[in-house]
Order: sequence, then structure tokens, then C-alpha cells
Amino acid sequence: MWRLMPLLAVLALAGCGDPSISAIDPQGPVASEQFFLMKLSLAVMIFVFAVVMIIYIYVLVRYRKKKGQDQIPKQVEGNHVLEIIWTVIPILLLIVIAVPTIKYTFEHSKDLREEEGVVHIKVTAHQFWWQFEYPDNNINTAQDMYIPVGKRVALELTSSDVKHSFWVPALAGKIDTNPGMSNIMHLQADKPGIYRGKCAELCGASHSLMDFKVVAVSEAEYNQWVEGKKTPAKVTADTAKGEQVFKDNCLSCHAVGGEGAGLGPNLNGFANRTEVAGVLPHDAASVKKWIQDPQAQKPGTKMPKVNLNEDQVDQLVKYLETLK
Amino acid sequence: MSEQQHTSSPSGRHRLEGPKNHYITYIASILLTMLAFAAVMYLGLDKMFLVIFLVGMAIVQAVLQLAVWMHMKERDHVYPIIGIAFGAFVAIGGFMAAIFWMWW
Amino acid sequence: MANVHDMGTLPAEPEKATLEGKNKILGFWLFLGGEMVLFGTLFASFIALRNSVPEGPTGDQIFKLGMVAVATFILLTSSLTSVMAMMAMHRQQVKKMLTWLWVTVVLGLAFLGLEIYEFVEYVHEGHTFTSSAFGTSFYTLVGFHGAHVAFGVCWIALLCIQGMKKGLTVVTAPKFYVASLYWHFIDVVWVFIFSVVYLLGKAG
Amino acid sequence: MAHSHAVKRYSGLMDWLTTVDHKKIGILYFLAGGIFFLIGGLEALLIRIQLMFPDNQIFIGGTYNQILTMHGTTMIFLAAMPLLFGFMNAIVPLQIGARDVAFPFLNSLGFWLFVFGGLLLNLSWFLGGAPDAGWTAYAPLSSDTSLRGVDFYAMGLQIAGLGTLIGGINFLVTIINMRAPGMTFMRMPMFTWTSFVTSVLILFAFPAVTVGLVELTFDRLFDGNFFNVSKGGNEVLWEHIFWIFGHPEVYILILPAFGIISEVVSTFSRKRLFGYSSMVFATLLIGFLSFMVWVHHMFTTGLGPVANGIFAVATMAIAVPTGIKIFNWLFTMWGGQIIFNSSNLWAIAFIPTFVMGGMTGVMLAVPPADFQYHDSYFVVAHFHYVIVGGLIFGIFSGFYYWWPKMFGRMLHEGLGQLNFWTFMIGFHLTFFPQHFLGLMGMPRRVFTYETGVQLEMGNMASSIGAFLMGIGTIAFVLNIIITALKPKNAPADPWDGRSLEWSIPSPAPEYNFKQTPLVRGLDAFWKEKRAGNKEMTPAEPIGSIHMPSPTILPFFMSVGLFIAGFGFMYAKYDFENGLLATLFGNHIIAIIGLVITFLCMFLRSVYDDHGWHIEPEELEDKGVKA
Repeated sequence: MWRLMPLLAVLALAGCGDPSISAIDPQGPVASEQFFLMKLSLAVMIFVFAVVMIIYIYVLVRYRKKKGQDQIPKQVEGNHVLEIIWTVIPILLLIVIAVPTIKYTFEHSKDLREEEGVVHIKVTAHQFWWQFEYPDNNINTAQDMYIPVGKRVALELTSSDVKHSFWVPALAGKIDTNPGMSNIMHLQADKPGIYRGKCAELCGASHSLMDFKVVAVSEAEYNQWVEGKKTPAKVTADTAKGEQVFKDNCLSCHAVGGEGAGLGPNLNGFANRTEVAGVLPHDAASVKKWIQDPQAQKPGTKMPKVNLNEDQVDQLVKYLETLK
Repeated sequence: MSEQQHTSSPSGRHRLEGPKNHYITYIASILLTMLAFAAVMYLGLDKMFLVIFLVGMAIVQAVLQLAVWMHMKERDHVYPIIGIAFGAFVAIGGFMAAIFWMWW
Repeated sequence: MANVHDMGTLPAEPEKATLEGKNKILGFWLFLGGEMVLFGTLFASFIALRNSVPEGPTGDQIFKLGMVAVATFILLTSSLTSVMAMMAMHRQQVKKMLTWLWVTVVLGLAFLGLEIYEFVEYVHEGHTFTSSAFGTSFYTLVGFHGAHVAFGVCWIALLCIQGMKKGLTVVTAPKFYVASLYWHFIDVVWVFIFSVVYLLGKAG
Repeated sequence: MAHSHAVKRYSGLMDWLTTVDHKKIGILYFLAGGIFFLIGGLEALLIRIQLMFPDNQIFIGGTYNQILTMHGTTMIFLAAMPLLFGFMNAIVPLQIGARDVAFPFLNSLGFWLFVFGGLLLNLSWFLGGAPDAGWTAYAPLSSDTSLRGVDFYAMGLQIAGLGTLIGGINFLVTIINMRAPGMTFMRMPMFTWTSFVTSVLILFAFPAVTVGLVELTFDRLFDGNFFNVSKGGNEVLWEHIFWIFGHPEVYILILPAFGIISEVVSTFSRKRLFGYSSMVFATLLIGFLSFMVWVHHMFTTGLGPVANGIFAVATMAIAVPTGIKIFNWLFTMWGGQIIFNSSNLWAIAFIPTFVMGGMTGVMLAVPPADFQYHDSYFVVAHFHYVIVGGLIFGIFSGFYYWWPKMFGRMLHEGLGQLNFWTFMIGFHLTFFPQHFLGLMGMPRRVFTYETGVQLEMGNMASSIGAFLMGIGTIAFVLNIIITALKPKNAPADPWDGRSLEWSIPSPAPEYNFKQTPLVRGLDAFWKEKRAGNKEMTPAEPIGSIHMPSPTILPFFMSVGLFIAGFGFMYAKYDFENGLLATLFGNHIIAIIGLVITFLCMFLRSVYDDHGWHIEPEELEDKGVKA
């Protein structure tokens, strides 16, 4: 281990990772408390490790076999005092960890859904995208979860197919989304920003690509976003063709506003999404690439390849980019 | 019943076990079974009580049969007892999981 | 050690007379400990899913306690007959032992017949392996027990035939003893099945 | 020769297929386990190649999932466990002064079941794709029948698991009933103790996974509803069953490694094991607790704070007996004369590595913090630290230590050092950065990661380390080949050993002990040597030795189940060939396979095996030759 100390130092310096995704650079109270527990348990463990290493190095240096050493070493059976010491001290150290552990275990599993001033969101995981419903505001959206800064957000999570796991490292630890059951958790962002979310449970071919974003905005902006969801996008002559393409080919799975089925992500607000399909940068070229061959971008996705000619796709993209 | 019989010496001093205990176990098992069936079929008992009563009766009957019919009460059965007890311990862990986290 | 002893000079507990015999019995007991976990897990699955009946009949709609009571009585009696066989073995009465074992086999077959009849009835009433999670876990648990009974019947029958040819020796005695342990164990499992599956199922 | 029965003895391949000699079965376990270890290692390298750079397109999607699933499954069930069974077979009877195991026939059966289970599992690569739901095979992803890979997982592990269960019972009875006179429980060598506790865990953990796999099979092949939510199934059931088995399973793996380390550290410090009785107690306690902590794998499943809290505390409790072991090893070395050869180097490197794995283990026991660690690369780092840094280090140590006893040849020391240094440095380089990758937001089982969030360097380091480990493994394979070409001249007691296996020639003769030894204390052979004796005091006069007959039945019993496995898996397959469709569709193939197995059982029951005897004259002849 000591041979790796330089590497350890380098990694510890670089080790914070990116604040949008790192569990050791927490951006909200839940993640901060979890980070505190990590540091506490790590500190206790490093103490234990140091004790072991001191004895270890001493023993290896002091008691290596020397030349001409022939006498038989004293055969020691054991030592009750020592054995009691290294039984009792670890127990005490573990109690130091266990007490705050129990405290936060209960705190982080609290059900905040009914509390005053809490934003309530229902999360449903699908292969390989995330659906977010805001029951208080009648909003159904996907991939980008908008939350107001400084407010607690209570999540109720389930899955429509296989087991997934909802993880936003910078804001809170993960919880599984189980088909047929619902779980709860809560999180909060202290600063505005875009936080990266991941699926953490192997869920199929595109498990690695099942990303989402938590968009934390000021309360005013959040309210504006909620309002914006209520007004449908305006269709101009410019986009009417695209809308027709959409109605003919996409509406059977994708809803826009109140219309359409819910098999795929609701595309209301598509133009504001941070990324396309959770993984591609949001620009017209990516949208096109995605529509023309979804499997190539996300193996195993349920979105079929629809036969559209170049022109139709362009019209469609133009239309989609108006869905603010 | 069978004393000092785990030695392999073919001594004839071994006292043969009689059938009495086995008959008693049989009758006890039948009675316990009848009681359990009667409790469900004829007595409108509280459900929680019934669960405890039925499981308790089953455990009594199982222990009785293990002890007498399978000779577990005899002296040279330390390892069988450990084996069955530890198996039961693990199985109970599974029951607890099923009862508390899935059924309820 | 493996020398065949003559009849009449057998030790009092012939099943434990050789190291092989002792190993076999201890190994089998440990195996039964493992079987406890096996059935425990099956029971746990059943308990977890016993009320999961989105479609298809529930337990208290279909279970026929009368039939279960008869089956219980048969299996319980067969457990007694197998213990009688072991007592005969310790007295070195080979004929008597084999008779009791044959009675056990017949009772086992009767139990199996009753169980198959019961399953057929249930299937007619729409309670099948695929009808609900309750159905799947019910047939798996009770079916596993039934498969154990079927295996036991074949095994004991085979041993009886061997017993008729080879007689009672320090080689065959452990086999009879172990088979009888197995049969008792099946009965013990059934005690839990009729209590937890049928009676509690009827109680709701 | 006064053989009471004429017994046909085979040679060549048939000898290996029919052998019931525990030492040969041990070697077979090493061979098969070693091959699977290389396959699993290759899969690990493929994973590291894919993750070397972000956005690599080499193995993506389902292919990557297949590789990661097979890596985990192969390494745990087909490499680590068989290698441990190899040691248990080769060493435990020698350490307790037994001529044989309790059930030689079942021992062979256990081995062949494992081989055919593993073979079936790995054939999936050529038959439409390997299992792809992870080694934990969480339903309902694993019960999705659109891909057939998981069928191979369920069938292969079922067959191999049966073999393991049989092996576990065999060793329990061997250790309980077959100890030499004077070898009380509290005089057993530590490796025998840990093998004993491991066998206990196998006996009580494997039936659970048997049921789990049966349920998965029923759901996949017979439209069962255990995990089918729409019909009332419950996917959490699988998680409970899997981890009730799965947690003891990891202790099944690590405990024998603890035993090996205890033997090696004590031998090469020339001191008796410090605190032997507390070591035994700690082993038993770890074994017992292992059944009470499975929920810590499920903290994020959402069982609620009460469950999480209880299991968090229970999990932390395991750190105490483990700590006792660490300090006992340190104080065994204290005051000794430590020899740094390749066997002991592995044992010495084991200690800090395993402590690090234990540290992260305690950290993982904190549920709210585990919400961050769970299913991230932090967990990957943790379990590789305990399984590679614990178990594989222990296995390597055991190989260098017992190789002369098993094969009669000493492994090459220089190559041993090369093997150790490359593998050990490579190991830390691979897995240490993964702790940080996990904390920086990299989930487990992903085939790619984002650029620009500082994950590149750690992944690169990890991949380089993996190749170093590969080089270390190649050095070991070379070492085996070079050693095999050298003459069989290892001394009986090359290390000034302490336990009974060093009191007999290298390699051990077929009958192990010419005369059963009389054991007069812990470290029996060491005690005799200190009393000035060259050999153990015999407990019996020289006499004829009874040996079990070789038999091919276990092999065919396993073949039968192998065929039956295919029969069940392909029952619903759309064959173009009408004959195949009929044979598989009506379960005819499955029935043929089962009939073969039951026929073998029938033959085994009907024909009594009286074995054969080695007579005293023969023993003398062999004594001269050796």
C-alpha cells in the first residue's frame, strides 16, 4: 500500500471530480450529510489502518530472518490482554460510527411528501429514459427534472419495466425504482445548476446511456417553467408540415401537451431539453441523427426506426424545436 | 432409549427400543393435526391468533417427530441437532424477510 | 470393514457398525439440514406471494380441507410404519422390516395419487401454475414436496428389492436407516405445508 | 497379492475420469478452475479495454453486459470456488491424518457436476449469446426471455451448485468423522478449520440459491410468475433469496483464504499461530454472522430505515472478528523469523490489502453513505480488494506453499517473485483508483463514461493495472510449465512445516499415511520434530489399507444432467429441423438426460462397492521406491 502513496496524493487532489456529478463535492444538504458520514467512517478507518500499518512495518523490519539465526523462536500461544484490547477498541470505534449512522438512516428515509413547502415529483423509470410527473401542477415531462433551489423535493419512484436506480451523486444518494412498488427519497439543491443523474442498476443494453439531468433554478424561474408548461406551443405555417409528420408517425408513442400516448417520453418542452435522448448534445444534427437511427445511438431502445425521407425529418426537427 | 450404542462393538447388551414412544408420538401427532384442522374449520378464531396457533402446533409436532421418530433425542446426535437447528435458523431468516418486507 | 457379516451376528445397530455407515448417516443428517433451508426458502417465497392473486382463484376459494386431512393422515401413518420398520431392523427381523417398508411405499403412493387428483381438481377450477404468482408459488412448494415423496417411494421400493436379495448386512442397514430418516423428514415438511399453506390459506 | 477383490485399475485419461482419489480430484479442480480463471481474466481484460478511453465502441450494449456477467459468474462460481475446493481436496485429509475423504464417490460427482455446469454456462457464447443480467441476475431483467443467455446461467449454476453442495457435505463429514486419533477439534490446523466453516456455509447457503434458480427457471421456461409483476410476482423476492445465499457465498470464498494465510504466516515466521483459539472463535463468528447481514446488499432497495439500521449494525459487527484475525496474524509474525519467499510475500501483501477491503466494507455498512457507494465503482473496488486482494492472494500463497506436496516439485522462486510483484502492483493500480471513480459518479456495469468529469485518468490507470495483472498471471503459468519439466525431487518437508501433511513424502502417496498418525497437540508434526522425532508416532500397526474403487458413474451422472439442462432450455426453441423440434419440444432430450442420471444412481445403489486393499508388502515396495 505504501508504494501507492504518491498515486493516492495525486488522486486525492484531483479527487473532487466535477461538481455536477461528484458525490465528494456535494451540492445539497442530503449529499452533504452523506459526505459527512463518508468522512467520519473514513477517518475512523484510516486510524485503524494506521495502527495496523505501524505494527506491520515494524514487524516486517524488526523480525525478518537474519543470517545464521538458527534458534527456534519462542512459541507464543496468545495474550489475553492484547486480545481483549483489539476486541474492545474496534467495538468502541464502531459505536462512534453507528450512532450517527442510525440517525441519518432514519432522517434520509423520511417521507416528506405531505409536508408544507415541499415539491412533490413522481419518477418513473423506463428502458432507457426517465419520466417526471408533478402531481400538484399536472405536469408530465421527461429527462430534465426541474426543481427550485433551496426547496426540499420529495420523490416517489417506481419503474414501468425492469429495476433501475435513481442517482444524482451531487445532490443525494440513490434509491432503486422497483416495478410494482414505489420508493421514496428526498433531495435539495443549494445552488442553481445542472446536475447529472444516472441509472445505477443494470437494466439492459443501454444501461450506461440512461442519463438524465436535474435542473435547479431559482424559485421565480421554476414558477415560470411551471406556467410555461400550461401554454401549448404555437404552430406556425413554418412548422405545420413538421407537425403533420409528427402526428402521423410519432404521436402513437410520444405525447405533446395533453395529446397522445405515454409510451415514450412526453415531448412537451423538448426544445429546452439539455440533451437529446439523455446522451447526445442538443442540436439539430443530433436530433436528426437520433430520429434516423435510434438503435445506433442507444442499443436496445424501444424507439423504432421510422421510415421518413430527409425532408420529412428536417421538417420534424424544425417542429420539435418549437416545443418550448 | 439406546445407550452407549455409538461404539461399533457388536455387543448384545443393547436394550432394544419398544414401540410405546412411537405410538404415543403418532397419537399426539394425530391429535395436534385434528386440533389444527378443527380450529380452522369450526372455530371462527381471530386471524392473528390463528397464525400463531397453527405455526406453534406445527412446530410442536415437527419437534416431536424429529426427537422420537428420527431419534434426535438420543445421545449421539449432536451434529444432527446442530445441522437441523442451523438449517432452521437460516430458514427463519428467510421467513422473516418474506413476512416483514414482502407479504405485509 | 466391508466384510459381509452373517445374519444373526449383526451388531445391535447395524447401520452404525462401520465407518462408512456412520459417515452415510451423518452426511444424510447434514443434507437434511440443507433441505431445511431449501424448503424454508420455498416457504418464504410462498408466504411472500400467497396473497398475490390479481386474477384466478384464491386459496380459501379452492382448498378442500377434507382431502388434505386424509392426505395428512396417510402420510403420518406412513411415517409410523417406517419407524416400525426400523424397530424390526434393530431386532434383525428382515421379513417384518421389509413388510413395514412395503406398507410405507403403498401409503406413499396413496398420498401421491390423492395429491395428483387434488391438483387436477384445482386446474379445473382455474388455479394453475401460470394463473397468478400465488399459483406458481403454491405448485412449486407443494410440487417440490410431492417430488420428494415420489423420489422416496421409488428409493424405498428399490431398497426393499435389494433387501430381499441381499438381506440385512452392515452395508444395507445404513441404506434402510437413511431412507427412513428421509421419509420422516418428508412428513415433517408436510406438517408445515398443511398448516401454513392449507389451513392458513383457508383462514385467509 | 492377497487382494480380496480383483479391481480394474485404469491408466491415462480413464484414470482421471474415474478417479476417486481426493488428491487427483484436487488436481482436476485446479486444472478446471485454472482454465476458467484464465477465461474470466480474459473477460476482465476485455472490460478494461472497452473502458480504457471514454466513448470506446469495441464492446457496447448487450455484448458488454454479456462480458461483465460472465466475468463475475465465471470468477466466483467457476474459478474461485473450484480452486478452493482444489486446496480442500488436496490438503484437508492430509492435515487431519485421514487416508481418504468420507465420500470418495460423491467427491468425484461434485467435481464432474461443477465441470459440466461450467461447460454448459460457457457454451452460451457459441449458442446465441451469454447471460447478460449481471452475476446477481436481478429479476425482471433476468426473467426477460427475449434473450436466451440467462437460461444458461440458471441451468449451469444449478448443476455446478449441486456439485458444490455435495462437496460441502463431503468435507463436513470428513472433518467430523475421519480425524486421526488425538486430532481433537481444537488441534486442527487453521486451514482445516476454515474449510470446515466454509463447508457449513455451503451446506446452508447453496440450497437457497438452488430455490432461487429454480424459480428463475420456472419463470423463464414454464411461464411462472415469481417475478412477473403483472401476475402478482415480486422482484424483491429474488433479491432476498439471492443475497441470503450471496452473502455467505463471499465468506465461503474468503474463509479458506484466511486459513491458507494462517498456515503460511505461521510457517514462515517459525512460530505457532498467535491466539489460535480466538482465531477459531472468530472464524465461527464470521460464519454465523454471515447469515444475518444479507440486507446490506439491498440498502437502496427501499426496505425502510428499520431494516437498514439493524443490518447496518449487524454488518459492522463483522469487522470485530475480522480485526481479531488481522491482529493475530501480525502478532504471529511478532518475535518470529520472517522468511520472504514467494509464498510468504503473497501472505504479507494480503494483510494490508485485506485491511483496505475491510475498511471500505465498514464504510459501506453505513446506509446513507451506501446510497452514494451502492452500484458505483466504489463497490467494484471494495469487492475486488477483498476477493482478489484476499482470496486470490491467498490462493497464490497456497500454491507456492503446497505445490511440492501436491506435485512433488518446487515452483521456481524467481518467476514466483515476478508473478508476485507484477500482479500485486497491477492489482493496486487497477482497483485503487476505482474507489475514486465511484465517488466521482461512475456507476457500475457501464460500458462508457462521460468526458470532462475527470474520469479519464482513473480509468486509464485501471486498464494499465489490469494488463500488469495479466502479465503476472502469465508468469505464473510459465512457472507451472517450467516446473513441470523438472524432476520430481521435492523434499517431504521443504519449509520446516508444522502440520501433518509435511510428515509424509512429496507428493503424498495414494494411501496418504502408511500408518495413521497419533496426534499429540496443535502443530502435530512440529511438536514431534521438536521432541526429536523424524516421523509421527503411528497409532496403528502396518496393515492392509482399504481403498475405494475407481468409477465412471459420477462422470455419466453429470453428463446426464448436462444433457437434461439442454433439453429443458431448448424445449421452446424454434428448430428448423423437424426431428430436433420433436425431440426437444416434447422434453424427450430432457427426459433422456434425467434417465441417464437416475440410471447411474440406480447402478450405484444396486452394486455395492467393496473397494480394494493395498497390502503391507506393497507398502514396503513403494517405500523403497520413494
